[in-house]
Amino acid sequence: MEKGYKKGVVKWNIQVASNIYEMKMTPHSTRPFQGEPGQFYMLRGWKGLDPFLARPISVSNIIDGEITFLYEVRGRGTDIISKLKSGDTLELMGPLGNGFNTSLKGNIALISGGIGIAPVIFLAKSLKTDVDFYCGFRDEVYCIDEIKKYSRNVYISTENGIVGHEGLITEIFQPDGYEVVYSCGPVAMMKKVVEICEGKVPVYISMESRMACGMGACLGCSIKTSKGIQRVCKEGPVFLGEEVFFSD
Amino acid sequence: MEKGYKKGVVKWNIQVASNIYEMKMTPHSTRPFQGEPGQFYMLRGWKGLDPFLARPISVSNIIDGEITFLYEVRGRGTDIISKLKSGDTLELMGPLGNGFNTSLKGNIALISGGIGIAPVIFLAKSLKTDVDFYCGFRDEVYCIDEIKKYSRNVYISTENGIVGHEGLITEIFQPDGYEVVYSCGPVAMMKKVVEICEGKVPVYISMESRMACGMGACLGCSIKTSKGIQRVCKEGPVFLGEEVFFSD
Amino acid sequence: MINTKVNICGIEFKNPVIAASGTFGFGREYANYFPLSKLGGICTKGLTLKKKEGNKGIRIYETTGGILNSIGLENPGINNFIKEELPFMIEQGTVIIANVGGSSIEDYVKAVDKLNETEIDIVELNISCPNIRVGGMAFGIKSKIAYEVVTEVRKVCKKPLIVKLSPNAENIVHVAENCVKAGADGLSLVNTFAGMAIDIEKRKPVFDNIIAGLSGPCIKPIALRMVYEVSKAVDVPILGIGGIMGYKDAIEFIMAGAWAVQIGSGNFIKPTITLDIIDGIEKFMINEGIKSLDEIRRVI
Amino acid sequence: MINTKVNICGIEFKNPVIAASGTFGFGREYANYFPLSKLGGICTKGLTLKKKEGNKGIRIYETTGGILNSIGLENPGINNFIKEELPFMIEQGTVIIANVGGSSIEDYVKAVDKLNETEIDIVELNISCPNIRVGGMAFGIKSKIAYEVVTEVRKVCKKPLIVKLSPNAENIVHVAENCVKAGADGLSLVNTFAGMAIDIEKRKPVFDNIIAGLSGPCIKPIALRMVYEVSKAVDVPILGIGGIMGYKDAIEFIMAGAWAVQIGSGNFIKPTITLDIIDGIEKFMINEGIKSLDEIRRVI
Ligand SMILES: Cc1cc2nc3c(=O)[nH]c(=O)nc-3n(C[C@H](O)[C@H](O)[C@H](O)COP(=O)(O)OP(=O)(O)OC[C@H]3O[C@@H](n4cnc5c(N)ncnc54)[C@H](O)[C@@H]3O)c2cc1C
Ligand SMILES: Cc1cc2nc3c(=O)[nH]c(=O)nc-3n(C[C@H](O)[C@H](O)[C@H](O)COP(=O)(O)OP(=O)(O)OC[C@H]3O[C@@H](n4cnc5c(N)ncnc54)[C@H](O)[C@@H]3O)c2cc1C
Ligand SMILES: Cc1cc2nc3c(=O)[nH]c(=O)nc-3n(C[C@H](O)[C@H](O)[C@H](O)COP(=O)(O)O)c2cc1C
Ligand SMILES: Cc1cc2nc3c(=O)[nH]c(=O)nc-3n(C[C@H](O)[C@H](O)[C@H](O)COP(=O)(O)O)c2cc1C
Ligand code: FES
Ligand code: FES
Repeated sequence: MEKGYKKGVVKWNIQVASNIYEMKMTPHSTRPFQGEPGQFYMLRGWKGLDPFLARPISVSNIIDGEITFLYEVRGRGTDIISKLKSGDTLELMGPLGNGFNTSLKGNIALISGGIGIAPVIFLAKSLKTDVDFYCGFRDEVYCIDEIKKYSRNVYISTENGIVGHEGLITEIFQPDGYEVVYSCGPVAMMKKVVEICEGKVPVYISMESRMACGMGACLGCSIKTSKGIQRVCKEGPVFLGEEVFFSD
Repeated sequence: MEKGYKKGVVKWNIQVASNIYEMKMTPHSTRPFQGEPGQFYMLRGWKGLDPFLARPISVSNIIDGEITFLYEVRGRGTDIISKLKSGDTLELMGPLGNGFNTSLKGNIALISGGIGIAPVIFLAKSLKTDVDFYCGFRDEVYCIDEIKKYSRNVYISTENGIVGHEGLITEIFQPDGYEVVYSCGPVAMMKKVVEICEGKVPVYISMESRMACGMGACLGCSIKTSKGIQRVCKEGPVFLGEEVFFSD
Repeated sequence: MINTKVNICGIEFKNPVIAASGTFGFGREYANYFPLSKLGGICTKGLTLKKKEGNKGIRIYETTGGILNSIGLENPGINNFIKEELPFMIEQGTVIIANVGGSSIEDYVKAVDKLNETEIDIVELNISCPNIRVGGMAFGIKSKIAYEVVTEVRKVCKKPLIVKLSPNAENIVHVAENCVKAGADGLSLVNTFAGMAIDIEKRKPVFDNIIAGLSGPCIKPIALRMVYEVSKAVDVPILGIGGIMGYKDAIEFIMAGAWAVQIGSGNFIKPTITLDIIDGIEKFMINEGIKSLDEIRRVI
Repeated sequence: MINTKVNICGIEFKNPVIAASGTFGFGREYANYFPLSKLGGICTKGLTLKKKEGNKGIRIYETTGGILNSIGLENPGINNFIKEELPFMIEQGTVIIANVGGSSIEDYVKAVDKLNETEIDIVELNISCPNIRVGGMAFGIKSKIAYEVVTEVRKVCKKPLIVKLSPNAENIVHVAENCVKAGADGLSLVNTFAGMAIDIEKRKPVFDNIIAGLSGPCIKPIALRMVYEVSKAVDVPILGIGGIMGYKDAIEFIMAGAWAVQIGSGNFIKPTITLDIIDGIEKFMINEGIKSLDEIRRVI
């Protein structure tokens, strides 16, 4: 099949928290899946044209050419994907976009909010240096064991206080001592992280935007930055935080 | 669930000839499936709205509340249905329409063409009298063993002559001696059957028409008959042959 | 307590969900699936002065997210409707809207006149069926012609008069304004879009009439935009129609300016879809603390 | 031997499948997926005289069988296009159609003038973008305004001039006739339909601009009808656009009167969809014994 447009076979697709699933896929052909932390695939987990568009989902792990997606069921598309069973096939295109720089050294802080954890786990695993993982959740935590494997320190917050700090993860994060900060999560959280780090540490954030093509052609995902209009799917999804103009 | 609108669970779905499948379904609830020969269900074998409309498929058997559909893959809808696996669920509505009268006695001829055999098998099984089964196929025969169980004589034709008479089934059918003739198949075939029987034996035929609602409300399936406009899904699909005005 | 009631042209609807004309027959078939009293109202199949057999050839053709239909107003005629169908409908305990079609002003006027003495609640004047043409031009395309029909019908019509607009209008806002000027008490929109399909093997249009009417969720974004535009321009109640498949769609139409909504093709996907929509609207109102739909109507 | 070639306004296309404006960028991204030389042609993203940042807020919203977009003509401007993008496009070996947008006649004229001395093959004048409005009214809605724009552009344009029509036109056939009268060498239709969506939780339109443009298979039956009607009325080549997702759709448009087709939203579903369509057209021609598309064009 042509470059970047592939079929995959579901190896397993399991629920890891109330609304969160992890799906592992084997390539349909002999070409292994590829991707760097922060890159994503466009997934179609259904036949026919309803839903119409593919859904962008980050690479959450790659081992031996097999890919893992960690995703939250938010609407129809992810709901359908969550019902795929072992052996089902799925169309997907990727890897797409520019991920996080994984070659940096020194102390690095990773900050995730909710399902924003998906690419950050892969990032933690890929970084060859000491990382502190700050992960915020609403009311249920997941993937903590996995995170611990790759992190020096793990800080957790939940909004209901069931695990770790009660409140937001940005309340317990201090930028001092870090070479760089990487973050993925709700825009409000990332905006806060950028504020906290301003003038102290560079922050790279992974932006979300509604996508049609996923590969830079439709300009549907464009956001405003200090470098001009940029495509989340092509120049991003990872941007230097201070360059992004947050809307609302 | 409300009357007539049900879920079913696929028990098995097997290929019986190159393009022909047989699917057996268990009701999702405790309410058994029902239906008479000639009645049909509207099937949705997919999530979402593409394809948009359900597909009408005849009841091909009912045993212990489980239903069997025998169907040919013609387009997208039947293709998707053919890929359903054991355990998958399906939405379906029925039984719909008026079937064949199964209480008649005496010698009865059944004439099917191609996949038109689906309701006729069930009819053969349900009739409590002697039936001769004339079944025409294009190039491959199926369900013959099943038919033989319920029929006194079985006459087969194939267009390529691979089994039985080489040519059309109407070429070897003679109306004399039958009380009534029941037929389902391509319109051209049924028209021919009606011609052959004219003035000799009453013929009942099962008509096809494109359907939207399947239950008499949209008037999408109407055909012209000597009794006026009739709905294939409601007054039909079984009509007295001489009353139908065949178009083209 | 939430209240889903809406009052349209003096008639009270227990909720804003109405079955659209031509997709619900006269209710009989659906009565097998649920008590029709649950509905806000029912629009009858389009009625003409004389009985009509409808169009020949294929009448239904599936498209992506919708259907093309070329029924051609098959119906028993006004007299038979009054005699055979109306008594059944009256028993159901829901608002009855008689949808009236025609191919001349005279026919419309005569048909509406016959309904005056019946127990129907509202007349919905269908000036927008793409499957019936008058000199190649439906009544709903040009503002001037729409104005004429509605003026004449208004003269005889003793019932509240809702005019059903065509999305094929040259300028639907102008048509709407003209209908109101001519005396319409309310507007419903949209009817089906003129569309077509070709059988490439036969090298012929699928429909004998060539053009057929497109409905279903495929048209929703356009229909919603039209309701929004019309609701900004006129002050009569609007019934929003076009591809409504769930309560979210219904709420969108209400926020765009509709008093109530009609469900058409959705009935074919699930016969009880209207109940799901009513239910969804109620839950949405509860969750959002909305006491009456007045609070969100035309909110944008 | 079958021949998929078509000659449009003196330009030869190796096959009738063209990538539609705004869905294919300048081809760069798709060049990673297949050799662009396989395409009949490429329409560039809509170009304006000056660079444009496009619209704020949500730009893409999924609907049943399609998408609403509110890109707002984000583009690098004609000069940057000529310098940065055109050289790449020329290397690809396919027909280049420069899609030109604008918000005043003057801008259109200046932009087209700049293209005269370049190697682009055809100008496609976009008078139909619902996301850019001039005094609330796009150029493609009224026949008279369309006539004026095309007349002025024609005066300066030395390239073959195709005018891209709006399905929101009051009367698309009249607009088409006026464009031809004003000097258009060809017509392409349709652009997107004005549609909208509402975020019911926020009680606000999804798009900052309120109205956005609907595309995708949902619009196909209407677009096909419009191509059919326009092709009956004018004698210039027509490029058919609207929801084409497979070769069957493409053949339908050709039978309805199109010389070639453009594929827009379909590219988002599968980046190589155009190749599948080219392939399907060839197979159809072989199976049906069609030697040239002339045999089936306008066959109905
Ligand atoms: C680069 C990128 C990477 C992502 N990685 C992940 C991941 O690893 N795990 C995960 O759970 N989610 C991820 N998301 C978010 C995910 O794409 C959306 O949750 C998903 O598209 C929702 O689809 P739906 O059909 O379930 O919801 P619906 O609301 O039904 O979707 C409707 C439409 O809106 C779009 N949409 C809805 N929410 C979003 C959103 N937040 N961002 C972008 N588009 C949206 C959908 O793609 C679709 O086109 C990522 C998004 C982007 C842009
Ligand atoms: C009362 C009745 C009983 C039927 N019983 C059987 C059966 O037991 N087994 C079987 O294999 N087939 C049966 N059919 C035919 C079956 O409904 C069609 O083959 C099927 O709808 C084709 O759908 P598709 O998506 O595969 O084809 P597509 O061509 O993709 O269908 C597109 C649309 O056309 C409609 N359509 C296409 N062909 C027909 C047709 N011949 N008749 C009616 N609508 C059609 C579809 O329902 C759909 O709306 C029956 C039809 C009717 C009306
Ligand atoms: C099969 C069918 C028949 C219809 N018949 C009529 C009719 O008789 N009179 C009328 O005003 N509208 C008729 N309509 C239009 C619908 O009432 C409705 O306006 C249109 O289908 C759009 O709504 P929807 O998208 O919910 O279907 C018909 C629609 C369909 C699908
Ligand atoms: C994201 C997007 C951007 C578009 N941008 C332009 C444009 O810049 N100029 C233009 O003439 N048409 C533009 N269009 C319209 C398409 O070229 C095409 O006319 C329309 O999408 C209908 O075709 P489709 O249904 O195949 O998508 C755009 C369409 C989309 C979806
Ligand atoms: S999604 Fe198309 S450019 Fe980013
Ligand atoms: S399919 Fe609707 S009336 Fe028969």
